[in-house]
Amino acid sequence: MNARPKSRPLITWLILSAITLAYLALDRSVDNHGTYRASSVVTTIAILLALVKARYIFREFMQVRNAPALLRRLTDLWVLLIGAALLGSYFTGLAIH
Amino acid sequence: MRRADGELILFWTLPVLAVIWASAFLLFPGFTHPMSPSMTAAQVAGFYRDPAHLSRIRYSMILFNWFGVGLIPMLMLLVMQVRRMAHRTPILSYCLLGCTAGGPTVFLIADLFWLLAAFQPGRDPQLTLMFNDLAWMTFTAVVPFLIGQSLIIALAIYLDHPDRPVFRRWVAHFNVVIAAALVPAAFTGLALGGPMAWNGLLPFWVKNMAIAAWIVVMSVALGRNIYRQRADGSDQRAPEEAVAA
Amino acid sequence: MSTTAAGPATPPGPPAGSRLGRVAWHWRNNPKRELWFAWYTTVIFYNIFFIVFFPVTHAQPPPHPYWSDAQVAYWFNHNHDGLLIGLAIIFAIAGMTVAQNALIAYSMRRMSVSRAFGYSYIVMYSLSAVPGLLLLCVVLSVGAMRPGRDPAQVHWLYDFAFLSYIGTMGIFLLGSLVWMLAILLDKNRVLPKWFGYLNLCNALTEVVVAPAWIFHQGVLDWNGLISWWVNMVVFGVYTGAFIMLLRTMIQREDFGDGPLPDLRKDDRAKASALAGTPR
Amino acid sequence: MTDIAQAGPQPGAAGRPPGESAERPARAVPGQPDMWVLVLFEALVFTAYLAVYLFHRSAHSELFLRSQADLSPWLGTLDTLLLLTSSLFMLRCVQASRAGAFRAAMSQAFITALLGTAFLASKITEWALLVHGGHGFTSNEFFTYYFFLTGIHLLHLLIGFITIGVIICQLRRRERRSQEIVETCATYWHTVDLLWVLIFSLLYVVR
Repeated sequence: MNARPKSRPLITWLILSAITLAYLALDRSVDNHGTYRASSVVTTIAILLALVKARYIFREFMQVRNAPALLRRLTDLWVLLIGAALLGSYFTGLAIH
Repeated sequence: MRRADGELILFWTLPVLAVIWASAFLLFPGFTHPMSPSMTAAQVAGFYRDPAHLSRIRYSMILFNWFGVGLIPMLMLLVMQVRRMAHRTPILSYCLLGCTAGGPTVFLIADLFWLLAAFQPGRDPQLTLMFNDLAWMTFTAVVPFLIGQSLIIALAIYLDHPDRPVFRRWVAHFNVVIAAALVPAAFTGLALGGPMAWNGLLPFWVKNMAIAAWIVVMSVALGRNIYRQRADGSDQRAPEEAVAA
Repeated sequence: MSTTAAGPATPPGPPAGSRLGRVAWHWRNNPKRELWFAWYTTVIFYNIFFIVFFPVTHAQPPPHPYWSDAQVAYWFNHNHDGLLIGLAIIFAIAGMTVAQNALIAYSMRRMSVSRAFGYSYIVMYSLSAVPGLLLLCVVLSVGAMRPGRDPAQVHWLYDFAFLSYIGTMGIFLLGSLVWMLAILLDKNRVLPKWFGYLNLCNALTEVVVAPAWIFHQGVLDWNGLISWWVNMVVFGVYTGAFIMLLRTMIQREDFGDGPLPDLRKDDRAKASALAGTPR
Repeated sequence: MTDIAQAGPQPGAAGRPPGESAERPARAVPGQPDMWVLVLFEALVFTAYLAVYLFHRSAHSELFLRSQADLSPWLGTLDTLLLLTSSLFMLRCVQASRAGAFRAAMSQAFITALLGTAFLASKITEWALLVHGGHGFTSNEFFTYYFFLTGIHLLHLLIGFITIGVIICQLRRRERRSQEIVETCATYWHTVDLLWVLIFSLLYVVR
């Protein structure tokens, strides 16, 4: 644990911040001069990026990386669960309406 | 070594309270001839509009409002008695404490609805009827804490040390009977007339007489205990003769 | 029946006779009879509560807040018997709730925290039962008892009942936080710390019900997906958890005032056989 | 849920003295394993809220998109960066405290609290701007969700300030510091961050 490079948290933070900023570009990609347009692609990517960030926060900030296997698997399962629930409800909603 | 004894003072508030409650009860015209749930809205409105009734309703309910929580000291003295029993845990006294906190609140809500109905007797009779219904239903049907406290006192006595009981066995049996007498009142919403209506035999006469009997009998039993405990040294429980079941 | 500590005071086990015989034996000899009484009362109460509120009165899941006067009046007439019988049962048995609160207060007494925690909990929950349960029962009974009442007034009673019951769920929030704080401060290991945190989760979902005072439809109204259904699931998990944890606590109880001993594996089977509790 | 609590080597119940960090088992749950019940449970509860939101969003996507345009993506991004940075400092605080550098840990904890306060201020500013612009809790379905989700999240943040307070108290008392409690509280703070990341992408970014 103590062997961990000092810069590791900083790198994590940089990656998470970069993803956050990438969201802004993602937004621009479909909007038509300030008018928002519905896009399943953007929604899906936004959810997936959020899941990536969530897993990063679990692994690095919450230090699950060094936790017993059970907790590591459990948090991974949770990320999948959250993803399935969010994408599932979004696409179910789309299909119904 | 005569010092002021707080428990005794609390205990002797009971007769005063009983007089106040009895007079408030008799003062309320809706109790002396209990109001039938089958009265029409016009009849109920007429009851509140009758000048002879109106002040009696207001003053009696104001009295109940002041003294509605007056029974709490007696219940707390009972909690103290339950604490003296040979139980492993204080859980039954906790139960009794819970009943003490809940019961009077319900009574005060009923009182509030009666006063509300009497405040503007000129209101739409339908509204007066509704307030009157709310008051009677709260007063009559909401007996859970009364049933609860009787059964808990009974259970506490049954689980007490059989050779040196704080209360004698018959007090427990008495409480079970009282609890049983209170149960029909919970079902009063089902009947607008007959013996199960809120002016009927079971929900009104039996229930209120049971409450009165409970207060009187438990006061006597409590008073005997308090005096006996003072006679033989306040903290010790004197061995009583074994009570035959 | 703690075989760990009751030791020589424990009389020989119950007779291997009928179930009734075992119950009678426990009634006379089980040193934890008061605790088991409170625990069984809690379990029985929740069972009756569920039966009365879901299938009998149809007050749960709650009907819609956006109904017209006529629809509300129809609902009362349609459920007339169920409401009056079910709520009468609640009036008769609601006193059982004090046993649950007393047992929870006892769990806090057993902890290494001030007695003030347990007493606070008892009084908080006794008072909360008035708007949180009894007013609902009174007002729904009044609404159901006179089928001919003016529909506008019936509607007022309907709003009163459900807002008092669901809108004020926040009153259970502070009690939950008191219990949480006691568990987290406790050094006697009476209840696991994760349950302390679960209390916080429960308290946080009680907050979510408050928008029921504002919305007539949607996910935040009084039978909305978020304010009622999510809240109910969380409350169900929470209640199930504490019922099982209190049961384990009673089994572990040694009537001392130090840390509560753990159940050993073989004790666990024995304890539940002795107590006759379902496994 | 008990399984999590029993997973892995149990850290000492009362926490270990500061010098012991080197003997920390190679694989351990940071803080009380019990806190993970809250983390995972709250994650599920929020997932339920967000799933309901996404489901209803597709029914009125026009309304949602129009209302969403009134949110400032810049403020949302700023909020996210503030919380991510606060998490970074919280992690540094935990590492410093584990290494026995309590003065450093203390200043990291204060910076975390400061960033949390900045998030709070930014959120309140955003609310004030929206209310000023005529968007309230009851204006339309989107803003109901917006104020509900950000509000309940803010409540979690306020509780997070209490946990930072607990951390600072632990770091201040010399004789009985508990690294375990510090890590438990830190886990809670990261949860606030985690939940915001989900809320941010679903309120500000999705289309």
